Amino acid sequence: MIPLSRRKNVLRGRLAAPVALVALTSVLAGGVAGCSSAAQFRNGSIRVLAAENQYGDIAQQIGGRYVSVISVESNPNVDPHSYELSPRVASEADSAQVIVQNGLGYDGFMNKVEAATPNPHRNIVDVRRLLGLPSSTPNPHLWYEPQTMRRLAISLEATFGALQPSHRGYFSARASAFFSSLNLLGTKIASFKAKFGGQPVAVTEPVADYLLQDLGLRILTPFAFQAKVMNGVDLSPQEITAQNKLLSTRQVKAFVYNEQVTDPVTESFVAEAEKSSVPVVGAFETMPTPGFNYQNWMAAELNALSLAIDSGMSSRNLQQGALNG
Amino acid sequence: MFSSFMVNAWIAGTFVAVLGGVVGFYVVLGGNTFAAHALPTSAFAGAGAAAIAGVDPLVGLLAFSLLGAVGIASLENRASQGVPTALITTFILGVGSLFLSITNSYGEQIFAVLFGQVLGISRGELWAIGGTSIVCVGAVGLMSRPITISVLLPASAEAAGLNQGRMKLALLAAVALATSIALPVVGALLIFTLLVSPAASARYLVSSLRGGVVASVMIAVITVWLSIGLAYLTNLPVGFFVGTFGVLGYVGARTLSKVTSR
Amino acid sequence: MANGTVLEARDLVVEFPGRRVLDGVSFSIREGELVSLIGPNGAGKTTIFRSVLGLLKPTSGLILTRAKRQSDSATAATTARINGTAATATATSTVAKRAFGYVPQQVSFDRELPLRVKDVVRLGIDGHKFGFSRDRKGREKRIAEVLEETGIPELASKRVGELSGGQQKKVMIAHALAGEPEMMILDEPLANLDLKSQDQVVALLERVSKVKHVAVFLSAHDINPLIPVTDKVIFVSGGKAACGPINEVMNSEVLTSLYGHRVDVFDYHGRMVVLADPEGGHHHDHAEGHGGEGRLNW
Amino acid sequence: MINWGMAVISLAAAQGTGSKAVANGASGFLFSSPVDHALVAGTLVAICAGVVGTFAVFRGQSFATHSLSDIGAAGGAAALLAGVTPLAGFASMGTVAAIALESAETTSAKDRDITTGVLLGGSFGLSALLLYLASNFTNVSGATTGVLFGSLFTVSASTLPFLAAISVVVVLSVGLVARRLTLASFDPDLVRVKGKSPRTAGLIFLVALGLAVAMASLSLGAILSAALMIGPAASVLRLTSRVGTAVLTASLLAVAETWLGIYLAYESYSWPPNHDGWPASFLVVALVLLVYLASRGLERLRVLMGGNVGLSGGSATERGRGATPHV
Repeated sequence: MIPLSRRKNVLRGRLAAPVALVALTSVLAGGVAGCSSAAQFRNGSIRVLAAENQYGDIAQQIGGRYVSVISVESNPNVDPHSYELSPRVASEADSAQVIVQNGLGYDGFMNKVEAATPNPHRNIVDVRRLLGLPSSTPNPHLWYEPQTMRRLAISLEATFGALQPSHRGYFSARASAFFSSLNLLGTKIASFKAKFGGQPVAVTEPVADYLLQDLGLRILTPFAFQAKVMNGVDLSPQEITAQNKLLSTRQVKAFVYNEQVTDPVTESFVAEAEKSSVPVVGAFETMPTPGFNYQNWMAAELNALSLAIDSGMSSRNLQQGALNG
Repeated sequence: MFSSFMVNAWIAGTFVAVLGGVVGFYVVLGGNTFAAHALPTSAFAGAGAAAIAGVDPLVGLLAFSLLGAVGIASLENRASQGVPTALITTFILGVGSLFLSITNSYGEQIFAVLFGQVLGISRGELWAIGGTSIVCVGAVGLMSRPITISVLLPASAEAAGLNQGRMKLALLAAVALATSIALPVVGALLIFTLLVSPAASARYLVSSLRGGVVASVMIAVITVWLSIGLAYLTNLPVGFFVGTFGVLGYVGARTLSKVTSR
Repeated sequence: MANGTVLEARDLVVEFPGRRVLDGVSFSIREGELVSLIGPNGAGKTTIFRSVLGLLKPTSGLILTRAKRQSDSATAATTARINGTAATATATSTVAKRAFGYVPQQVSFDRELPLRVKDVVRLGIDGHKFGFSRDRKGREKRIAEVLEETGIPELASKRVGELSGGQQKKVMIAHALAGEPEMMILDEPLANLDLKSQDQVVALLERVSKVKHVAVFLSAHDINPLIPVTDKVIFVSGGKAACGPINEVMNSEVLTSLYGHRVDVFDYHGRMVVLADPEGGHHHDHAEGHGGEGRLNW
Repeated sequence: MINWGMAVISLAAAQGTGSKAVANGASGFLFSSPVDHALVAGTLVAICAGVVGTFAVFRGQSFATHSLSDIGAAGGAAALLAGVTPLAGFASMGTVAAIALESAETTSAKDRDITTGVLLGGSFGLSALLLYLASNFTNVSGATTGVLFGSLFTVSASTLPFLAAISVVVVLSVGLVARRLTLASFDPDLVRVKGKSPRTAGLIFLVALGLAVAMASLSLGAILSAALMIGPAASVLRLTSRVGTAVLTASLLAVAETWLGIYLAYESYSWPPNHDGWPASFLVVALVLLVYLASRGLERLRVLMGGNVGLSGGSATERGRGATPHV
């Protein structure tokens, strides 16, 4: 079977090869049980399974010490033909009290696992449903919209509170802390918008589109182009020429690409941008670990964007930084 | 190891193993391995078409894999050596890319329904996979003698009044039906491997037709049981074990037959 | 159709676009007869077999079998013209075909096929039938019988892919015989066999025709191994055929008229040698060009 | 980079119908750098495909050709994990598969397809394991290893010399074993009689095939690769049985199909429903299939017109050996 996938070949030069090899060797040596990064749920706490780690992060921020959060490490972007859930994820789904998933087919495997482990008492938070978006929403990267996380936090606060009423106060305090840091992010977004609103950018995929729109940036790459790259189907030469022209004639102030997916298509545009000295900004599809939480991940993307637009600097990797400032 | 999702996996795995063992035996007997690989691939275009037409993906799946079966059965002959199969497969994939580029929406959403997880099987899907297995195994059983004579002695079959093209189509339609219903439940990897490897190994171990079917089913069932068990113990993908046992079993059976025939 | 006739072909014409392969071929075969269909490559032997088996619709003419009278594509007019009284065209082709046991020319079994000799014979009994088999006992008995008749009972449980060419040919004869046909049709049964296997197969076919009274209709390009057992020869060339006992057909006059140019037949120590005039005269209208060869290859 | 588009001026001119859209398209077509690169890369791959494909089809290895790109994907996954270039993974996995296939001593084309299928199943399993490891122990998000479609127009100029080098290696190594391969396709014993091993030739060929498939899959996408390897060669072999002629015409046909596909992909920008271009993969693959069907029709026509191909056209007289070419 030819792998069917919206993702294409990846050349990951920046991948830490030794780590991977060590992991492979230890698995083959039989040290399998200790290898998975998936932990067991802690006793007595609310068991939360998140399909993506950025959602797991929010659950952790709200639930604090009374929740035990596991994020499915296996990510939905790998070749769906070969991608298989590990038995552990299935059993975690079985025992989870709360499941957070994006929806929109982005993590369709979660629906299967949930159907296989029926549990009427389990709370499933489907972010797409939570936001009341239609199932035909073309851009699935809902978490790049900070308001999404606010809605999720509110929902989780209620869910957790219902599960452990005695800790309601704790959850609402943590939620308030989260909201205030989210507000800080909101302020940063507002000031960015005031300063750079209307500036043109080019992208490859709609990964960070929701954020870019919040920032008031004008995305000059047509959505049809982005959808084709996202789905891994052929771009037409005219589309490529138009995109290259955006870069070579420096019509855009920054070029944003999916940092975690580097295929020949993406690479060719990155090369074009670098050749034309258009600053390049890497947007991460899922939350980079370790060291980031959702807010400072978004803040770091924001910093990278303002560095690009303000001083023409590229940031292919995100700099860790505090949200304040 | 026997929580609800595991029980479902055991049961569904057993169904698929029996299905793969029986249907696969005739696939291998006729050397239709390539078609068994090609037909599930048609699902790609099927899902895209279903999304555009706004119908149930299963309809698109069935329609396109049956279309593939018709194309392969009518174009493939002894002299053509898999060429039509290869070209039809790539063409259907190409059609899928056309559909995908027309929809302009998130592709994964369209295809998420296609990719099964043996560890993610619900009670309802269990009925579907069980029903399909019984229907397919029954149909192939009813056709087993004509299929056998058609693939092994085409000239005699023709002289006995069997239409070669129709027999081939019947077998491929069974494969198409089996794969398009099992694909979204257990995944392409499991289906394809179980269609080919156990039957391929069984040929070396058993010398009679009926024995071949039985051996093929037994090997498939043992492979699946071992794989699910080991996957649970090691937390590695089930498909890895199924694929590995497929190759190991085949190499083992070949070696054994070579050693004993000396 | 006379009593005891198993197959009769009348004025068979087969045209492929642009050429006429059979141009009015008539012959008949009686029960228990061993009939050899002889002719150079491309003369139309396979076309005759395919017409008889119902795999090919003759352009005109009539094929009558005893089991059922089977009309070809013949319109009522053709039928009337040939037959005087109309031959009823009610036969379903399946019924007619079941009257024959067919042994194709080339059957190759892969070594690793899980297929025993028994299985091949069983497929000859009911291999074309859908559904699950009943009367398993009767079938197993029949298999044993047929293997005994064909003289290969010891091969019953052997993998057919591991047998020699001669043995495989016998297995295929057993396969064809298992369906209790009125007539066996064998396409080049002696091709690619060594002399010893040829003798064995010829002896087996003689037993089939004389002991079992099953008509045997076989093709060959060399008459010699078949001379002692052949009751009747049908010689085809250039779309025409001559039918009769060997000495009536295989002589210089008949062959010369068939080929449309001079052909000599010699008896050389009991073997027949057929020589065509190397200068070749003119080709027959529909000959495939084989007529012009210096020495016919049989 | 010279403008390769100029080389196909005549092609485009021949296509010119005078309509405004086409005229605009044609001038842009010739001076569009994605098109230039696609033409060069497509031509290189097509030439390789013609050469390799002729022998692959001739030897009845369509399934192996098709499978090598999937088997190679497992190598791509390994490369991902090891942090090396995917081509290395693709090519080495392809070589391993080639050795395994050739050493399997298969008895018939059918048996070879079955062995290929078993290997393919095994490589899917391996992919599953490697991707599981990759996604559990690395921070790679969008990590897939197979290229299905979509890179024809984004081939970068820097990879072109690389593609050219691989093409030369592939064509030369096939040329080296061509005669022995041809002989072995008719009857392996003919080669053995000469004191040579038909296996060595087969192995060198399969490795070349693996390399060609890896190169084509990574540069043009897996479906274009499979279609170009098999389609043009099969079309040509329907009409000629001379190896030299077949190799040459198959290459030319593959090049022509690629060029026309690229041209249509360019033109399709003005086509409904979206007016943003039809996928080039679809267009080329559709052309390949059409030409193949046409060649079958042509062959049948030749039989009907009284050519000397088979007397009855029936299966009973059809060739027994799989690997012999069509007449």
